[in-house]
Amino acid sequence: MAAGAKEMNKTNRKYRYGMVIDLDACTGCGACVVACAVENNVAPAPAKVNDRTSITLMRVFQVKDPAPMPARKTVFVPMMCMQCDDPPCEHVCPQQAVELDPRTGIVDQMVQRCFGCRYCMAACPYHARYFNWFDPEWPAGMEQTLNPAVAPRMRGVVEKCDLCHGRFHEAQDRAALEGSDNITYQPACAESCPAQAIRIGDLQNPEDPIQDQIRKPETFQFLVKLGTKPKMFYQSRRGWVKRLAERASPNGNSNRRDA
Amino acid sequence: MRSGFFFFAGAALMLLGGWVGLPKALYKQQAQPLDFTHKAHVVKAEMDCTSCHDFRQDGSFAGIPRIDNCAACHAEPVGTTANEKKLVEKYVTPEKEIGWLVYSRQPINTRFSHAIHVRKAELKCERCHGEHGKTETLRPFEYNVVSGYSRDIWGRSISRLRRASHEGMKMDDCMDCHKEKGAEAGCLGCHR
Amino acid sequence: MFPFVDGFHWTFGHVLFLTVFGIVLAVIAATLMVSLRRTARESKPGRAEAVRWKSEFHDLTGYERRCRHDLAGRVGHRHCHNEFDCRECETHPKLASVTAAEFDFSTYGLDYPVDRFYHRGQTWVKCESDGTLTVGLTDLGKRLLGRPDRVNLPNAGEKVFANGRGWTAARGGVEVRILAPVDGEVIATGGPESEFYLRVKPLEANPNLAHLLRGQEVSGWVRAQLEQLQILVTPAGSTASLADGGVLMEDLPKAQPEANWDKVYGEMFMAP
Amino acid sequence: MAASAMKPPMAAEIAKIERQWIARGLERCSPLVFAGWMAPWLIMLGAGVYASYLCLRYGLGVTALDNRFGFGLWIFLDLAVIALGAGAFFSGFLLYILKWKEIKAVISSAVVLGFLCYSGAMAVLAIDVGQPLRSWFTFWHPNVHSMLTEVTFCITFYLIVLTVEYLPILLKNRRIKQVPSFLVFEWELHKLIPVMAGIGCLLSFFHQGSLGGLFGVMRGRPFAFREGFAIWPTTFFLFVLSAAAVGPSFIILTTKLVEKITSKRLVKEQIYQTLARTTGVLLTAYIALKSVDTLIWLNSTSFNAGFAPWEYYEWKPFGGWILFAEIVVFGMVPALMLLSKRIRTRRGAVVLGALLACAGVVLNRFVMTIQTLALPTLSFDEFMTYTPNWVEFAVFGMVIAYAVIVYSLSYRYLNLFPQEKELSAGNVEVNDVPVR
Repeated sequence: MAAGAKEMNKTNRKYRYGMVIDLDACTGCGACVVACAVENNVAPAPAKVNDRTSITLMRVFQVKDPAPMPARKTVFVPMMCMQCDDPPCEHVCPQQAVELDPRTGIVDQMVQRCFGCRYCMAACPYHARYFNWFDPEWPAGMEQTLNPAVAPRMRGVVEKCDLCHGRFHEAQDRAALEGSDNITYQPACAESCPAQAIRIGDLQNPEDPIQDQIRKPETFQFLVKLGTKPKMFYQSRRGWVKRLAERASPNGNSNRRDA
Repeated sequence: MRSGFFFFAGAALMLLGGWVGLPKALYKQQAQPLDFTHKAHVVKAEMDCTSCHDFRQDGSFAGIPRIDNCAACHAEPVGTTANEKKLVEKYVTPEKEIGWLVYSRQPINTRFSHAIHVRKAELKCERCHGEHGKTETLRPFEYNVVSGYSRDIWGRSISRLRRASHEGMKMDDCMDCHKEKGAEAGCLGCHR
Repeated sequence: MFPFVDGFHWTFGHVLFLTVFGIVLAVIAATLMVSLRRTARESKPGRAEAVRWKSEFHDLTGYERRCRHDLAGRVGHRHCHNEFDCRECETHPKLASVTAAEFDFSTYGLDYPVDRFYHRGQTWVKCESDGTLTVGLTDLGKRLLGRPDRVNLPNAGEKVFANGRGWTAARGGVEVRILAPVDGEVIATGGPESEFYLRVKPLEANPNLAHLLRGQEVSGWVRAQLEQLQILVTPAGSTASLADGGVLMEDLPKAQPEANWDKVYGEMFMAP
Repeated sequence: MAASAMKPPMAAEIAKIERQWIARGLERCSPLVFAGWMAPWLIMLGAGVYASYLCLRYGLGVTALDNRFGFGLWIFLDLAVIALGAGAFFSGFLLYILKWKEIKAVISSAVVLGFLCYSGAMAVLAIDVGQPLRSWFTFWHPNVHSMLTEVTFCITFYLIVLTVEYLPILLKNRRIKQVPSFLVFEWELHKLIPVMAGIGCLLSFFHQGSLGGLFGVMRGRPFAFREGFAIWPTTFFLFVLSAAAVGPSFIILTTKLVEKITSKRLVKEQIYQTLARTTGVLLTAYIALKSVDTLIWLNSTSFNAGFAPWEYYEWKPFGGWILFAEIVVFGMVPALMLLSKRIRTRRGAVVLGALLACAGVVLNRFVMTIQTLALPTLSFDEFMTYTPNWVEFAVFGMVIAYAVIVYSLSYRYLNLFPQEKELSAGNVEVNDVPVR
């Protein structure tokens, strides 16, 4: 048995998936948001829903720079779960429904275990978690279009981006059949982005092309000072966009939308 | 003293009644649409499991074979049994799928990869499905009236104390084997 | 939660959690079990009455729990902590020998013969020459009840226990329990029309009546009772209206129907 | 009796039967008046039950809660009532552990209040979570590192303790105690209540603290995050202390309120003074520590997380005034009022001081829940506000109505204030009557 265990561990290669999002390339088209919803069986929002009660595992923020109107520039920031290496949501969950998967680095949200206390939502600084406020309802016939690789969620539980786990499972199956150890896949957002602004990679693999991207000077992350160690990287060569990273930057940026 | 005796006797009687009656009340039986003999196929026709239950190109498990799979041999009856006649007349000729009731169907939130377990970990089919390939008839499908899950998920033994190694397909059963093999997966390894 | 449940780890945190909450649950369960077991043990008729008295005594106010020697003027403020059972009190024999310097004995016009022993529940005990004890209502008790509508006396052969239920009486729709002053077996019963209520055969040959009031104590006690009665029957906000100096009416409920007799009986007969 | 004779015979009959349930010697209003008092509360309860049904049947979408305000009015309510309900554990601590005998005058009332606060909070939590039927998962698969697990365990166990503590009070009812076994059980349980009080203190200490820890550990929310000792952030200790401080104040307020409504004296003035002084001392300690904690948080903890202190207070309506109100108006002022004997003994000072102290802690709980969630973290995110809708208010009202109804019933049929009997006797303090 011990020998078997050793052997299994050897073949269970570990990953640390992360993503790099090029904000200079992003046009804010929203294809990623749509692809994400379709991939993850997000039920169509009922009429009474607003942007604060709907499920958008991925959303694109429109941020304007502080300059006055004629010179005002805009950037679109796609935001989803940052897959933190030290997730603030994980240790607050009272019943172990959140787990940082040591094999993939993905922060798993176990909707089957979740009882909807929403403590993790309060704890997440990126507001990347969503609660199912309503019973999911698919118009007649639309349930046929559901992605069989992703279970639909019931009302009253918290969900979030799990880096298209269904696609990961499929890649795993493929690799197992091929006898390969190399699990590569594209999440729906990355695949659907017409500007190819979203790229996924294995942060653990020194030969992965993502390493070069991370080392670029224009790469930054949001709210690193909180110590959550996010695995989502953003890129921009524009100074004011980079300064969005922290709330109180030394230059004193103020991006409140008072107007 | 006497009242104490009656109390315990009554309690024992009710427990016994529950023990015997609960499984009957909890599980409902449903007959398979067609009686199928694994034994005839495996022994007489010398087929193995993967002859019918195989993987697709993309690595997903095909599971229960489709009707054209049967049609390959049974376009016309090869034997004389009534069952085979029924197969040909009712399903093969009109190209209608047989609505098999799957004993090992897991709840929708469970993901099980046959590719990983069969190809990578090299588990035998019998490890989880038992000697199903040697059965002569299909036993009736039993399902839990509350959850709708197949009885095989819990296993036939209500107490789960004395059960065969393949019996039971609960999460605990998966976890036991995973722990034993040192192949611990995260929650979303087996959930979706 | 438990080692056999998925998600449990043999880490310090889990073990500590399990231990602490296990202990808490065990203590709660043990407390309930112990009290239930003791309840089963104490639920026998005689014991239950004793416990009832303990519980009721526990709820008496400090004023109501004044020591007999305080009533007699032998000591200053002193409260009883012994459920009025001087038979088991260590201080009682010491104080009983003290004589108050000046004390003017008076029962304020009420009839409290000196040959009797008095219980604080408005009953008296008289030792008869044949060794039996006669139990009756005190003069104040009689006046409080007036002519009772109904009296429910124990049957001959039943046992009564000191500070336990003696009999019950009802007046004006208010039922009140009268405490038995002594332990004994009922051999005969009287009633409101008769001189006495019970005649009992004591459980022991020489009954210890040390817990009953006598002599000077009776005077202080009656005075305190009259004071309390005056407060009880006086409507809130008005001045004392009970006869002072004179003698109490024979039938108090008839004289003062507007008073809360349920409350008065509860206080005066120590039946909360 | 003369008065009751004038009423219709039915009412008199009901009054007579009901009298058998009310402790001897306690004056209670007529059943008709009592029914009139209960009616509006019952309507409020009914509305709340209907709102709860909506939540359970159609999901939490019927509330005004949203993804940003996953915690709203209800969690604020839970935190507030649990802090105020701390009177139960703290008076138990004073009476049974420190042996302050005089606390006996209010202990029953405090236990009932504690029971109501905790059971009410539990009821709201059951509606507040998305899948109440899965609540037991916390016990089956607890994450021992989560403050919420500690809260869940402690509150559940403490509610059991409070129920056990409530039992003897209930069994002392005039009618119930006629059953010999009940009376004996009451007596035996009563003797062991100090054990329950001790356990209650332990549980209360940890869950009052872990309620504070709930917010203090949220690393992602620098407005709430605090550093601390071992696994406990400073809010853990501040919550314990503040709850202990206002517990006695809440007892003062409720008792005074009951006295006002029933126009009776229930507790001797001396006890109010003792409770007020206790609040004064603890509140002073709390405010001192809270001030130090605030300074460390603003200048170090929050600053290191990339959040400048002034940013929190730029947002209307949560300006700097809220910090000032919390620490000075509802902190230092009542602390000094209740600490100084000269001020405390003035007419109305005890009530005002207790009111301010309670309001301060309620405000603190509000800040920790609502303001924490309203403040943005991402630099381009917005400040958001939220207004609870009628469903949330109805459920809120349901808990209040439930508490009032059960407390009213307890007050009517149980002897919550042992001093009531002697204080009501002709409005004379019997102890003061000269004996000789």
